[in-house]
Amino acid sequence: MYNELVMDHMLNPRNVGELADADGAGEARSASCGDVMKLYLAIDDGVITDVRFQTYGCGAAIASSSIATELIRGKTLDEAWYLSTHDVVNALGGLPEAKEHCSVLAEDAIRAAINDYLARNGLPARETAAGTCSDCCRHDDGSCPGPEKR
Amino acid sequence: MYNELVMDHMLNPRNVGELADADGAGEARSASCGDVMKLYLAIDDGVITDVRFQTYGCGAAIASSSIATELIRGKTLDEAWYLSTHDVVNALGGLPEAKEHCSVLAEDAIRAAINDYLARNGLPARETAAGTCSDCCRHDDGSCPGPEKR
Amino acid sequence: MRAENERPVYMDHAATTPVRPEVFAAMVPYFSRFFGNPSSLYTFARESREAVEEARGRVAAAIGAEPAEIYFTAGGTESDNWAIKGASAAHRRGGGHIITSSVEHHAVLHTCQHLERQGFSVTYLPVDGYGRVDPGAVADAITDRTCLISVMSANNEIGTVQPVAELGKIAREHAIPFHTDAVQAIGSVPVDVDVMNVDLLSLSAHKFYGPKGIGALYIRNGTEIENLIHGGAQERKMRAGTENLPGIIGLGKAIELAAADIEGYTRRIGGMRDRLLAGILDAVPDVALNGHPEMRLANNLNISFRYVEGEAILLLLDAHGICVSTGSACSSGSGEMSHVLTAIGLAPEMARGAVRLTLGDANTDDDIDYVLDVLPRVIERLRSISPLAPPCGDREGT
Amino acid sequence: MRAENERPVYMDHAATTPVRPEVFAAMVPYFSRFFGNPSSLYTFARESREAVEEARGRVAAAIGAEPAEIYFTAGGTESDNWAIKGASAAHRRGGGHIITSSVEHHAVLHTCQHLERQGFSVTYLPVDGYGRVDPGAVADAITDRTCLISVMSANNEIGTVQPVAELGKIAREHAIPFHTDAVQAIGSVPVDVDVMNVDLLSLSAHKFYGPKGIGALYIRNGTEIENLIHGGAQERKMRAGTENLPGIIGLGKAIELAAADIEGYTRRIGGMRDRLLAGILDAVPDVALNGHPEMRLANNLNISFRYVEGEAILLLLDAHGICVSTGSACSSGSGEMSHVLTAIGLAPEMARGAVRLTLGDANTDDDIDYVLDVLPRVIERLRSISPLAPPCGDREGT
Ligand SMILES: Cc1ncc(COP(=O)(O)O)c(C=O)c1O
Ligand SMILES: Cc1ncc(COP(=O)(O)O)c(C=O)c1O
Repeated sequence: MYNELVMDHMLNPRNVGELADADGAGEARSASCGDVMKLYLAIDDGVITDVRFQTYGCGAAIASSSIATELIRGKTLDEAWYLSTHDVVNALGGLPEAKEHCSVLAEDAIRAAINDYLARNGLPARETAAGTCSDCCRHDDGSCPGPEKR
Repeated sequence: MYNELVMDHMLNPRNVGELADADGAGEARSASCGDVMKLYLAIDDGVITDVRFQTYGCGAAIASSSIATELIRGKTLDEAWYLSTHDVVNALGGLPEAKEHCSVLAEDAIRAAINDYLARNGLPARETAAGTCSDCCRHDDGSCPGPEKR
Repeated sequence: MRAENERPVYMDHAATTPVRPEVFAAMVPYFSRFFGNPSSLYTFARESREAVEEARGRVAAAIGAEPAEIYFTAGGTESDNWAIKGASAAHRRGGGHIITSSVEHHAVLHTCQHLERQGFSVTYLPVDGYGRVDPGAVADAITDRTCLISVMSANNEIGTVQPVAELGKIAREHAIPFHTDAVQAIGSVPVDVDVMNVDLLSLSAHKFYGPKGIGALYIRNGTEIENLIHGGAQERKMRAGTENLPGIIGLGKAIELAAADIEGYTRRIGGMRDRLLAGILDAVPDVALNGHPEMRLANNLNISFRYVEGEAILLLLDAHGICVSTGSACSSGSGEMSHVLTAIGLAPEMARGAVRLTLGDANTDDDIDYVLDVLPRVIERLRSISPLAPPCGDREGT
Repeated sequence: MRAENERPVYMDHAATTPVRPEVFAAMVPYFSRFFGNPSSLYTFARESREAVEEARGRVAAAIGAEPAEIYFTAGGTESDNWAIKGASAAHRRGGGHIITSSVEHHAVLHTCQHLERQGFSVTYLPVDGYGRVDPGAVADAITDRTCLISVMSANNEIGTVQPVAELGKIAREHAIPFHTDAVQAIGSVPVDVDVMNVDLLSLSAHKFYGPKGIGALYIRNGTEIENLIHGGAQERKMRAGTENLPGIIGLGKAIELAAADIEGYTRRIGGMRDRLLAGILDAVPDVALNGHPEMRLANNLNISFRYVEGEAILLLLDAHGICVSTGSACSSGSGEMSHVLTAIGLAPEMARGAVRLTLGDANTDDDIDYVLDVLPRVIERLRSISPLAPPCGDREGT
């Protein structure tokens, strides 16, 4: 049911663990299925220089977490913030339809970790309220406008 | 679906044909399925000494006709009159349930031939009206009381 | 008479066919080796899953459909039940009205009668003397409550091919879902769901040298239909039950073979059939071919022998090792007269004297010769017992 | 890790089983040689007809029934659908009320939900922490509109065996037809329709080393039931459709073998199962066995691993060639939580960490050793990724 890339990230997840001296850390939980992801970021001059994660969840959740860490390493906070679940699913070469919602976890954890970093540095939190991609995708209505339209 | 005895009577029917100088002849038709049987009797001193038949109908009809001619040969008119469809079916070792009604034809033809004989000899016809075995069996309600109870 | 141990001369291919060796060979690995449940997630079951999808693709390709429009069932009967009950429930308007023909298989007719007991009304269209439905009659029968039209592609008793494409066009114009029972058509006439304008199509593997107990229902994308069998999420939640894996593989292989050689098959079988018919007409007086002279399945002969009864013919032929049927196999033994022969207006005595001979792979030219030797004698024999037949000398042609 | 080409260690026998060689051998002649339609009248079809009746006799003998009480279907799902829809329609009183349990297979539950949409009301009885229905609760749930009680013989996920005989007795006292889904029970526990007081019983061949796509419904003489599949006169006019001849033969052979060796089979399989359980409990902390410790099928283990998710375990085991399932195969991939584990009151995090290992003929003592080697490492691995698991040193037992 999963493609080879997903299976590879599932069986050999990249960047597993914690960062003792993380600059930002965030946790995301899926209300619907109980998946949990913790993300740790090392940030230098607005760029993510290192990243670790821990995930409790199905194969899709673990693989999404793993590839998301690869996608945001070396990226600016802005780029990372706008990493959508679509990007994650695309990078994995697709997920079964019933499993697409699992990739939302990574997006949520990234935003939580970035906001944690902002808070630690006395900066205002970014908005993750309704209307953002994260939300529309979580609601699975396929109406995500993409970052440029937001 | 038919047993071997039925098949034998079907494939090698006994007493097929006409009797040119029959003492009595009768025809029976099944209203429900269109089967037709003609029966020719040679009668000597109240005893059936020879018999021939022609039947249009399914395997069960032909086999019933054939065995019925065997059963009445050498019998008195009275015995032949009371030959029931049950006797015919039993003599054949049974018929499929859906086919049991086909044996009624023989009973009807025997009675018609006997009444024809009686008429030719100026004797009153016997009753074949409602209430006789022939009728109850034709109606397939399994309520035939057997000759002794009639 | 033939020796006891000789193989029978099988001329009942419309009842069922033997599984082709290539089909059986394709099925074998899926009983005990790649036996995994296609719904399971592990790699071992991938072989099953992929084989099922490959088979689905083959079925789709054979009838011009998309793989996602093919749903596997346990056979033609389940497909017919599902199409008719499921689509008429989903499209019901008001009381619900179904149009079908009076010559359908019992799988359609008895299902429609069941729905009548549930409050639907059903129009059973008459047919002409050849068994053809008049497209005009379908158009006239449509009401604003009509929720389904179901007319078979080809008849199982007399082989008559229906003007399905025309009927489908009318249904489409009225936006009414159109189902066809193509159980007898697959492999014998080209079947394409777009050309035929059908929304639902039933097929059954054992009629074209596939295994018994497996069939499919084609459901055009967008056609609403309720489930018939509820349970697990198999077949995209449309038909529950662990997939009949070897059956599905066998269906896929059989339909691929059947669809690939319709022309060669019908030429081969049709040639034998025509010779058989000519020989019978030549040798036996007082006979009539039932169904359409040309618009009929290449394998089908349905012939009425006046003065004799079909079952009796069947049994005498059987004694010579020849397998034929009277009417459809299903109603054999029930003693009822064929509803199809009644619908084409046959007089009872002709309907009762009808025998169906359906040719197929199992037959050879020798078989034709053999039947042409035996059948006339069997008819002659039965006529000699029959009180209806005129004495020999009086008969036409003798 | 094992070599790529090694056979998988198959521990998902509750999902499906391979066809036994003897069963396959019994089926083979009926595909292409004795392929006659059992409903046909000629001698050639007698072999088919007799083989079907012999198989019917074998099924009957295996469950203590009369041959005339056995009807062949396309599998457990169709049998469940037929029993529930057919009997509740025939026995409907007033609105119609059905009693079932909350741990039934989807073939029962989704059918009941369908009937709710048709106006029936359904009581889904709760179960205790082991998954057992309380007979007292059944008695309490009965109303004067109750037209059917349906409780499975043994659960497919957690293997819990129900007190069917007691339930059947209560049903009988109230003259309500009683159905049991014995799909998982056949071959693993003695099944006798009289001892169990059942009127309707579903079974499916592929769960006991028979072929997929064939099952049966036992209908006690005198139990009223409407048809599910309408059409031809097969199965004494109760279930239409050309008989799945090889499937029926396979079912007959498989059930004969299964019923003949329940004791030996369960001793063999149960012994391996017990060793596997002991080994897992020994090697892995924070686990719990789901279902009843004794009143469970001999082949079944359902274990919750805290802090990790079942599908992830399944995939990692699969990478080592071990085939297991999470919940029932049907709901795999749907992401929904098992209704059975929910019904026994498992906390979500334990329910999500559940894995089912079901043993069978395919397994050897080596397989047990192998799983006991791999599984603990897989769990350890996943826990090392999990944010929920306490750091290694803090864990119970390490
Ligand atoms: C035209 C037609 N429809 C439906 C069926 C039913 O198919 P099955 O017996 O495979 O269920 C048959 C054959 O029996 C048939 O000839
Ligand atoms: C308890 C139970 N009932 C019913 C079924 C359905 O049987 P089948 O898949 O053969 O239709 C299954 C298995 O899938 C089962 O385990």
